[in-house]
Amino acid sequence: MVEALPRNGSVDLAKAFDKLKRSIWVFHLNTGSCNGCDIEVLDVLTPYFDVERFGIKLVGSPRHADLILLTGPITIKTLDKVVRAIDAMPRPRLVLALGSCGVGGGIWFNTYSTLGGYPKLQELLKSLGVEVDKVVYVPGCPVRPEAIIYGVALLLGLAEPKVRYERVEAVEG
Amino acid sequence: MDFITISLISFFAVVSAFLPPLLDGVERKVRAKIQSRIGPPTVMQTWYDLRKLAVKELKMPLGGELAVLTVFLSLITSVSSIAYLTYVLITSTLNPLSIATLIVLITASHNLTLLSSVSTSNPFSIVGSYRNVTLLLVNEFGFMAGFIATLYALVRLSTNPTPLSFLAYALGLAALIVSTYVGCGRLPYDIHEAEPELASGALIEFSGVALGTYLYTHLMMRYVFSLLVAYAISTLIIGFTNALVVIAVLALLTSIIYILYGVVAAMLGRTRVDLGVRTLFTLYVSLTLCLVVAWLFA
Amino acid sequence: MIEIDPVKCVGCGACVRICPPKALTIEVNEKETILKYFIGRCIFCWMCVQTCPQKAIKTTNKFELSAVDVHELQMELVHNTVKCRVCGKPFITSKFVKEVGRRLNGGFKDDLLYVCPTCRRKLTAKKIATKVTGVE
Amino acid sequence: MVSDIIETLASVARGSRSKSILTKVGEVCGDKLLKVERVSPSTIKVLIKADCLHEVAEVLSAERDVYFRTMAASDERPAENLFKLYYVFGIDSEGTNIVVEVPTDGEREVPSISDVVKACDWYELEAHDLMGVKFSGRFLKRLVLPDDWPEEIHPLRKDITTEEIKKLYQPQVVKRAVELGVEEIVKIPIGPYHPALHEPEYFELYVRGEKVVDARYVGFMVHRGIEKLAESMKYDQVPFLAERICGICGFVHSVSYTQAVEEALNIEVPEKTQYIRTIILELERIHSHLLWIGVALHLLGYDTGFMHAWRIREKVMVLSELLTGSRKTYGINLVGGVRKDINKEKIEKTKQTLKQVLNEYKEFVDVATSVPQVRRRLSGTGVLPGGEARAYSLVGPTARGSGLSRDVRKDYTYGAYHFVSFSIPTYSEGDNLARTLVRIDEVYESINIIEQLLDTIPSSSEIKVDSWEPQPMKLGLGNVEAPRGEVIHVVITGKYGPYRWRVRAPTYQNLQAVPTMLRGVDLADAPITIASIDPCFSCTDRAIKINIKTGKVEFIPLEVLSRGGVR
Repeated sequence: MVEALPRNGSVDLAKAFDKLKRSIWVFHLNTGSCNGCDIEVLDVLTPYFDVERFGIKLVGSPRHADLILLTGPITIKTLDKVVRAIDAMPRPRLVLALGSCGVGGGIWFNTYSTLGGYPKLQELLKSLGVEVDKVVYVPGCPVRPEAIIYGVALLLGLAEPKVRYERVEAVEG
Repeated sequence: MDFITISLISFFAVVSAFLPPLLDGVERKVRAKIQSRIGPPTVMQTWYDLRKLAVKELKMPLGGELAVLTVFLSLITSVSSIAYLTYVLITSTLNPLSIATLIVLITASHNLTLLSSVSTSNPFSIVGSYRNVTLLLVNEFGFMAGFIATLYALVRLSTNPTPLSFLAYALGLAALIVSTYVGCGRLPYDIHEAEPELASGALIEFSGVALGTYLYTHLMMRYVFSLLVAYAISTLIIGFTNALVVIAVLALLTSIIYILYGVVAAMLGRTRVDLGVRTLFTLYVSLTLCLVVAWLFA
Repeated sequence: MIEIDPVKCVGCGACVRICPPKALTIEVNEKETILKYFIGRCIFCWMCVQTCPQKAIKTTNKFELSAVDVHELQMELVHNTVKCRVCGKPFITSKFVKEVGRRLNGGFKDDLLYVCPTCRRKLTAKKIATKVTGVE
Repeated sequence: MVSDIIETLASVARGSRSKSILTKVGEVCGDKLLKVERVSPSTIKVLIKADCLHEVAEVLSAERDVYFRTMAASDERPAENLFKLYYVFGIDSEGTNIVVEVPTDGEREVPSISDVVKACDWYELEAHDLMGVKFSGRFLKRLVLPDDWPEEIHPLRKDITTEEIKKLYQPQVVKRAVELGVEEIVKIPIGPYHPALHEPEYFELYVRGEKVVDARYVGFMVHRGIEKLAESMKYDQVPFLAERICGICGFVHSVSYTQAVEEALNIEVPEKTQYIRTIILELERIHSHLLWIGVALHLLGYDTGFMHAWRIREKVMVLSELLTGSRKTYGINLVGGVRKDINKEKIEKTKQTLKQVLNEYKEFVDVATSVPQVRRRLSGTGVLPGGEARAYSLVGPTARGSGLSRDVRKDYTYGAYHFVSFSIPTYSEGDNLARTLVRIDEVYESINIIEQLLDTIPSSSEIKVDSWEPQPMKLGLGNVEAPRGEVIHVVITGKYGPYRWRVRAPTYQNLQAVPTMLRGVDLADAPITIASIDPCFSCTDRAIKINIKTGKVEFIPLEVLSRGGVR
């Protein structure tokens, strides 16, 4: 089991989160996805969508990152590294669970070698003492570039969520 | 030293502190244009990045306390090299001693950042720094040769302008431009930090304030190098005149050179450490040989 | 995402059976039958739209589906459950029974319509046996 | 009688090549050859006893035009109380598949053929891992499953369900980073470590200074258990699963699957369907190659090229959306047909866009290939000689960069490829540049193919067969030339869905040759060398993938090297 690394100093999370709104560095963490979401993530960085417009930048190390773009259903072989990558991030740490796989395990939510989506990972992280400050789930298979950008906006509190839990009674005809 | 000099130096030092991130922002905008993108929202983007890093958590890398310390040391030397350079320019006290001090300050800040990454435990860091050391060994040679030759030729030009001393100046300037370009850590010579497969190489383990400081120092260093080139060029054009004019021209020219370097970098790919060293070595040796020949005949 | 029309849907479960990632599930309990749609697992293949015999499922072009809580991505459509008249087990929705009745145009009598498949088989077997042997 | 057998063999043969090869097989097997049968026009199934498998492999691998294509292990205990291994060899010059069927009871060892057929190495390890088949004469180790997986669980066996596996095995998180001592770190320049690429892949490079001494793929991180999952799915659900094997070349897998089922069940597909499938396949190739070129340039540090490649690619993505309704994982393919028609208006639009793409692409490629660093770092690095490429039965641009003119589109033609004329770019240098140029040229060919198809597409609106009857236990093969090389699916049909479905992605074959390419390469060129096969790890692992840019690195002691843990 992972023991959390010693933490140095304390951070004013609210202040840091406020500063994040103008500059957000993302680390792309593939946990066993089919590559569909991953290439859409790259797509978001390239000329057509160009998220540098919003101050978003892709970085190569979780130590530099503010936000993890998590794709894939988290397979058991990657689990170890995923936990370590998230643990290596400085706080405030944010996670964007992308695609059906990241949100709910996708088409493989119930196979023998996947964990089945970020919610299950979060439980595990909690038990290991690794805290994640904010999570946003972005469904899609693969997730559309527009949806990723919207997800980031939602994460930073710049947009309002448009879907809500609904429970509808069937109308007898 | 009178009051005006002191205030001029401090004014220029403050400008120099704010200018590099701003120039980086402009460079990012320009690069985005070349890549048919829009780029960051404003030229202030790099400032926002640094401000954010300042308030983020600092995760100490394994055995990395020394690394963090050296990053801060490197910032101090970098700032003092700018201040000292300004002092030298304004007071026109360019002599062998001041040149030596300048070179020591600049290379020190350069090498301290390297030391910082060697002292972490991450192999990516170590490989990144190892590469940079290899590159630096060659480049420092070119830098010193170019810097000294240019300054010497400038002095000669101001007293006794001959075509040959002008040639010497041109050769020295060429070496200076190439070596400062490499020293800036720009493509294709940014192999210590940006090999994508090495996950940002030298700075992989830094986070929060340490990363911010490292990046800031890096930008400062780019600025210092551009400043040197700007100085070498502007002195030829305007000579040693009024300090205020010198500073205004310098700031402008430095910015132009900074951006120009950025534009060149956007058009190139990354070299490999053996290829890069070989190219630079050949270039410097031939430039130095030409210089020696030029001097002999002058 | 898809939208399920609460008027047209009868809760037959055809969409649940075809859905490749099992984003549509059906839960039958004593009182109600709940058709659940989890956007977080949907792969937007529209097989359900194509399969639905009632044409109750519509496609939409909404893509801004992000949510802070996974729970927000769940949609539920609640139907009434009908219990088997013989064994008392809950088996299908009341709307489905009505729809079957409508489609069969009275071909089935109510006593068979409200009976679960297992009991129906038993009933039919019994009837045949009664007919053949003449013994109750 | 041996002569009778040879006569039967000759009678099922398709042409002179298969006739002579089958005769040789008959001669070495003698009466160990149990049955020969032609299961489809292009596939011949040979049932032999395990004892003579090695001899058969020797005979087949000695033939110049015979390549090892795939091997599927199937648990047929419910029906026959046997495991069966299907080795698929392809005669490229004739387009005939020879399926060597080997029954085994699961207890007795099957002779390993990886000494004569190098490419078979992983297949045997995988069959051992997932199916519990034992092989004699080789070192068996875990390949696909995690190291702490219980010995006795073989997930693909029919007698164990996913739920049972989940009960027996729960993943554990082990933190190795903390165990790192400072001592080991000193060893780094000679010790091993991992580079990290943008795609999640996991290689261990053993370097001395800046030179790579050896490499090992510690993969199958993306093992998602697809094949097990498919066994619980219906025929029409599997294409969607197949598409999600890989997000880049997903349509390739769904077409391959449907073709395999169609071959097994003898379903005649309308001509227009073939056209539509082929158009989408080629479109996918364009987007995939542009993507690859972009990423390769990015790895070479030429980010401007990366951006421009993706800018052009975006047009292709919009085109995909126009034709299929999705940017990726199109979801339009089903057994027996497709779900979306292409009308006049779309044809016009597509032609226009392709013209734009072609112009922009030409301009871009000219600039990108003239950047000095790109040329210098590509040429002469990651060399793979043609002989090695043949030994590993490499596929796709990787093989074509080493001078092997292999292309499933021509060799085992399918879809609408026989209606169009196109050429196969081949380079013989075998270095990274050759593989890059193959891909660059292929984009032109693909645009050409699509234009030809759009000109001749039938106007009928029949795009799907109305109904078809599944029959259990029929064998079918489906192959498609993916952007990365040939994809081959083996399907054994079941009642409602596939009984056994074996996916073989091109990277599975190509990856085995990467350590050869990497040896002697500079560390800085390792990523581009790995990328030069256009690896698709999610295809290969058919279950998972990871990005190891965790900032932490695991060290494998050098002893592992000597223990044969490294290939």
